Amino acid sequence: MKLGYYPGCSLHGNAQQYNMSTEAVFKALGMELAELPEWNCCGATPGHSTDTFLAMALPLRNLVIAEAEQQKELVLPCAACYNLVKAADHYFREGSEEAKDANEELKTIMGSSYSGNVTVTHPLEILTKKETLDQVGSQVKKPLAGLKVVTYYGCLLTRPAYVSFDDVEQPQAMDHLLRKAGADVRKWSYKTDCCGGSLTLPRTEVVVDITANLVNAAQRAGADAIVSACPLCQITLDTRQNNVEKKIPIFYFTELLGISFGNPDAKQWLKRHIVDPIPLLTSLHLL
Amino acid sequence: MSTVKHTDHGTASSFSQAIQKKSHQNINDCYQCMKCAGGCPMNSVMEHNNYEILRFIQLGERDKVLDSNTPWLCVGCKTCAVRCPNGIDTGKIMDALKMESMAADRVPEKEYPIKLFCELFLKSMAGFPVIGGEGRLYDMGMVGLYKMCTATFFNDMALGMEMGKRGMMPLLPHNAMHRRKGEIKKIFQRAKEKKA
Amino acid sequence: MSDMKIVGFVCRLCAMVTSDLGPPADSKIKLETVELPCAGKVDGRLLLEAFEKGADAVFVAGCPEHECMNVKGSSRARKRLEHVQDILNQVGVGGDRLVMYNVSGTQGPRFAQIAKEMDELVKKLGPSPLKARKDRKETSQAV
Amino acid sequence: MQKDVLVIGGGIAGLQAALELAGAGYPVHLITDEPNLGGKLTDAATKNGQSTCAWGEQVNISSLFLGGNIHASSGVVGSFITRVMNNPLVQVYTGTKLVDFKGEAGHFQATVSDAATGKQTQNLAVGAVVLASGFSMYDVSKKGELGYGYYKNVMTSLEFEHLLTQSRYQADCIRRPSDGKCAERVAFIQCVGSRDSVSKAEYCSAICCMFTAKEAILAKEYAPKTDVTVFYLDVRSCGKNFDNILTQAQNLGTKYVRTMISEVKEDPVTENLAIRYVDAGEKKFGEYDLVVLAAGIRPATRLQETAKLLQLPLNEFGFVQVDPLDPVSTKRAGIFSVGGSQGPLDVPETLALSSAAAAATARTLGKPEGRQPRKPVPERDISKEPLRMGVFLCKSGLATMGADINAVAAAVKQLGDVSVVELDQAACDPASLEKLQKLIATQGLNRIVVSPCVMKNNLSLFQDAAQAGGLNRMLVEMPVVPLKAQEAGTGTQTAVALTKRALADVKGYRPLQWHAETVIPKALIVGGGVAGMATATALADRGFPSVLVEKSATLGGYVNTLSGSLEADDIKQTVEKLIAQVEKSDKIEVLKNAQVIASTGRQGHFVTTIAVGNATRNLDHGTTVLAVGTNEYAPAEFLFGEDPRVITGTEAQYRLLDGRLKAKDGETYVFMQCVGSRNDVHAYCSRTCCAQSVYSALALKKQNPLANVYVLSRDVRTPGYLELKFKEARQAGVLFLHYETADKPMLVNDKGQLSLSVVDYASRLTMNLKPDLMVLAVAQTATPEAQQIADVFKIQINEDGFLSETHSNIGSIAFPGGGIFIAGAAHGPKSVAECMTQARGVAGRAARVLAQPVLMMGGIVAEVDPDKCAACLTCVRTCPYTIPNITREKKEMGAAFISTADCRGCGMCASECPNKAIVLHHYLDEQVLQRVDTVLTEVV
Repeated sequence: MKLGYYPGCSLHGNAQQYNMSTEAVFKALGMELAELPEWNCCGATPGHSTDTFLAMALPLRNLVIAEAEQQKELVLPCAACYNLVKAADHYFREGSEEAKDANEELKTIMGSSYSGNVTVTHPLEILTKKETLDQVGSQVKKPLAGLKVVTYYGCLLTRPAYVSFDDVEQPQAMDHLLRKAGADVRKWSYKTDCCGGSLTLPRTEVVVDITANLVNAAQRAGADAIVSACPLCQITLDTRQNNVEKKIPIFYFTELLGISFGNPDAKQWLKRHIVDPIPLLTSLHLL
Repeated sequence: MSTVKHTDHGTASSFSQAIQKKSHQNINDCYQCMKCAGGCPMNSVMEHNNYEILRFIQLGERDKVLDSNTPWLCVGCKTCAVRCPNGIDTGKIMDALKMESMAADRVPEKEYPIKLFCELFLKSMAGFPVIGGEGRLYDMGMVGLYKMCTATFFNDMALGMEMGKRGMMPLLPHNAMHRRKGEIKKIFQRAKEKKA
Repeated sequence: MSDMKIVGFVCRLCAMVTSDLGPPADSKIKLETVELPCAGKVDGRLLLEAFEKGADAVFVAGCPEHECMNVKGSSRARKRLEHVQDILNQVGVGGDRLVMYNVSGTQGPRFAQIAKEMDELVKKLGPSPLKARKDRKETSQAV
Repeated sequence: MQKDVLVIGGGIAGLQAALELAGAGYPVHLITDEPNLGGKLTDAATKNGQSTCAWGEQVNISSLFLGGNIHASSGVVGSFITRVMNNPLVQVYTGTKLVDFKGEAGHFQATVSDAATGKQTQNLAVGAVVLASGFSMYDVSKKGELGYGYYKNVMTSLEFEHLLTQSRYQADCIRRPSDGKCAERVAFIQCVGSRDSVSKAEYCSAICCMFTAKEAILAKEYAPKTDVTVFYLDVRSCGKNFDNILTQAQNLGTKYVRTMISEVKEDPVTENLAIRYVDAGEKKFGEYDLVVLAAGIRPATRLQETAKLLQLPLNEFGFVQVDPLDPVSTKRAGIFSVGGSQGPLDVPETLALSSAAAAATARTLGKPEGRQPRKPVPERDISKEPLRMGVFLCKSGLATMGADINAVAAAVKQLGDVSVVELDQAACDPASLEKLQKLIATQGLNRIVVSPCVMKNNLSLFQDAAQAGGLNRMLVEMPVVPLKAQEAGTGTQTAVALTKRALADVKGYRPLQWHAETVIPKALIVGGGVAGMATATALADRGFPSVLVEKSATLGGYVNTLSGSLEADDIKQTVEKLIAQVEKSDKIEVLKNAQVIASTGRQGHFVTTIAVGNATRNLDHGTTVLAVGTNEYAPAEFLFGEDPRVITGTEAQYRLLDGRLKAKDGETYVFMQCVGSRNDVHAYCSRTCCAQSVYSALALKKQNPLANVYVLSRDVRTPGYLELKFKEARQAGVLFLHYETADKPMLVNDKGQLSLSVVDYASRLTMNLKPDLMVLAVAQTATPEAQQIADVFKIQINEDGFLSETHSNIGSIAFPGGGIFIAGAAHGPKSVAECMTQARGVAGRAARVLAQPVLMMGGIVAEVDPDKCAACLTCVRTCPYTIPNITREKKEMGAAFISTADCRGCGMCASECPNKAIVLHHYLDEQVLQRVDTVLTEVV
């Protein structure tokens, strides 16, 4: 099964481990990810908060390319890219004037426009489909026994309602996957809280406070690590644990899945963490 | 206890109509239930609660809205949008207010770095003169420019080194555009023209 | 405290309805009620004979005076009660062992408060002097 | 024309409709898809635990929905169920649903089947249908952020009610579900799934504010350590006495915080719940042991299916579409909707609708075939018989007390003078009552004790059964299961003691006589306003004549001043149509400029003196309906009367209608709410002024968007579907500013310019308004004549001056007397639509009295012993109903005489009579003293 793949800038920058582990997991499950040629950055928060035309045109351009390349399904691991591209698709289907206007502009610039036959989806949505979930179960060679984690979805994966493939306020997709992989997923109330990512440079102290709240809450829930599905959240939590009681590693769910599949080059992924996850994993004999 | 005047009558030219049209939100639906402020992650650092900004817009208090740092501290997490009993997406309203204050060149002084971050992010994504990188965010370039403009070289210095060491900060931008070279530049060009 | 006896004459319209939510959570409080068609039916004989029969405290629960279903039932009862209280003071039993309450049909938990108040009253006042005299009489007869 | 009626739904609405229809002689088929009757009022939680009495114990648990009637008890509600089960005309089908429906009014064919399997179908030929499907609760787990279903200590109000009642007996405090610890900090979150466009429920569910206030009071009562916080936006306690309950909750320490809650977070270690909120602009944080979500209401789960079968259109929220001015009839003739099937309704309105539906059905089906009256069984004279007592033990009642059934039966058998002891699973179901009847005849029993029973009101059931067995109905006693906690093991001993007490009391009972008294099939209606006219026309439709007494020269009353209402814009035509109907009808005699001076007599035959002009006239009639309506409060505050720019709400409406009030550009119009209401003079809410202000403000803004329109209020009270109009007004640009009573705005006239500064509660912004027109939403106050009317008809007015109905609108306790009904705003401030609904309901109940050929009067009444009577007139002065008079028949020197037909049985004369010449049957001194004896000796 071939899927269109839109990694996004982070997965080529500070979240290369998310890129590598996602490709590894999908390959292990017999799904090939064909990268969208010449995709462009979705603009993220700066885009949508300062220019309505860019907020629509930048994500829409990727859909135009995907359609030109006949990629029926486009997988976007980064929650921010997924949110904006899915929103562009949603507004196109709703026929909003911004979408129509951007589509025409792109027709002149790119030679073709978007006509809505691409399904925008996220790895979590694909991996928690009934049959794929069972396949994940069969792939697990080394269950993550003893690894106590909490799942942190962040705010862009399930909000607003039209982008969400899961319960908007209490999503369960990552929990199912990680339980399938044998991890002990703890209960906590911060699944969809916002990490304040886009203010990490201009207002660092705010982000440090939020990170401290989240990390302390994770430990109070009995977790040794937080699992994320968004590179913005991961990098923020990983780099801003300045005043937390005890620093804990911030994984991508695909890394943990890869480890439970017994993937040999897990170490490559784990190298790219500020809070080093390797001691925790070795103490649980998972590496 | 700041005193406010009600000058806005929701006419086509009024400030409240402009914001409502730009953000596609019916601000009048709001019955000031304060739920959005209760759930907002940035509430503690905002000068005004977000529902107060909505009340200012209803009243037409344009200056109070543009002088407040609340729109700039909104990170667009849509907690308010999902839980508002009247279905108002306050995030979209705050975006519209950011654009309004940039257009009127009235960005509050102490929130200038946030505006700058947005501009540099988009500029770096449009590509750099010599080293290119059109269409993709070039972290090193963007952070470097941001540090230069805000003269904040020293904080996060250690963090920057650490990320470099771990291969999380590619040195050169990724030149991905071949057949579709120049499209992004055209898009940004159109954006500038539309703004004018 | 178990042998303390409290008897309440309760008007069927307002007070009896609330007695359903009446008994307090504390099950040790013993409270007996006798239903009357209206608080206005209570009279000197019933109240005095209740004490003679061994009640340590008696209360009458009728409708609030401005909401009485029989217009002046509660006010008549209160007048008679004050008269009987004077008699009880004169004979040394103590008028404060006789209490009048007004309970509207819409105040559920009020009846439970009445039970608590009466229980505290009985604890404060101790057994009724009549009972002590009757016991002495019985012991003197038995001897 | 088929005379049977199909009632769909076994909740309080369906039960009330069934009882009223059966009472009027129409056979009823009542179907419910639940295993039990009682609907929301029985506690679903223990339904499957069938050990205890089928509807006894549970019913008192969830009297949740009787929010406003805080006292509502199991007896009152349970008796609805037992009276329906034992009514010969009502056929009950539990666990049954409608599967097919054809025909039209008068000739419907309904097919019903087992609810679960869809098999065992039955065809019912019915003439009319009353849809009482009730409502369901919003699934609060859909609001994941509040944590229901994820955090153990977050529960719905219904679940909290069950917890309240369990913790009432077993524990000293409210035990929370997660770890059984005492829940000392409880938070209520209002409007969960109400006033919320996201969950497709923009209406206000209307009942949540009340059951939260009630639960806060009961929580404080059962566990004084509990401290309760309620997070709300607008408290809508606008029914009669509802505001008193709100103040009672606040006086007990319940903190009301005006803000809506965004999320609840759980501390995984302590399982406490943390809430971050903004209170008037300030950021606050609270930790709680327990969070209760006030879930809104949704249509009943099966309503969609049933409505499709009945081809009834539903409104956008899935409730039955009805016209607010005639909310009982649906779009199809012969099919009526009551209660929760049509939207958010509190219990008082539900019951009014049920009576109105019964009346409307009667109008559609015409005269019933007339029930075959039970053939009166000749009464056995027991005066010379030896004492033969029968005890009928009820297993369900004993099980509720935790008593050992066989031990109790054995102990009772040993009691000396008991000749028959029977044991039934439920003493009050038809089979056991049949057996009791037979045993009275075969065993020659002359005293009956049924023990123990959970339902106080079931006594009349056993009295009827005794009467059908030929025994005088007064020779029956039924001890009630005490609601106190039973220490373990004392159940058996208490049950035996209770039975012994009953046996001791029943020995002293004596047979009493009833005799038939004529009924004058005519009604007197006092007050020619909307309510009076609606009652008159409804009675005329049922064929009963009425005399309408109106003190002024015109009909229409207070509503004449209104030009429109939020519920329906064509108020003017409705009133004119009603006046035309009344004037044209030959069955309604209208007396204008007339006043009621005096009234005596009893239900079935009153004699009232009416002054018309200077002539007076005595009218004989069977029932009285008081519809004296209400007056507008004449304000003294806010410069009213001193400045022409300050007018009342009705005046504004008038000027809007006739065009004098035109919204001009830039002009400022300020509506000031709660003028004269909710203050220390009138502690109640006048219920209609918010709707009136929203109506006028919306009209002004629609006329001219450039006008500034403000509504200043403490709470915007637009319950139910009125909330949609409130939203429409906001969308039109009307600004609603909430102020706190502490900083109440003051109107000042500085140099000709009216000015008013108000602090908007949420944003703490101060606004200095310069009103060009100030509209005061003035209170509805009781008419000054209310006291005079109350004295004439010997009923009471409450401290607000409104007529007091029997202790609550469930009013199931019928005592001699009655026959006097209150309709419309005389009972309390009401909107036009509510007045008309209540009027039609009251007409239905009045018609039931007038439809009786005779009324059995007597029984518990006073009687004078002429020999002892010294004709000192004490009883004449004491009797509130002036019934005793001095006659010479029995004693030439003259003696008091009390007509057994008129006496109300209160016994005041008997207690006041200096020579004890008057006795009140069943409450003779020795009988009462016997009861005092037994309660003092038998220790329970």
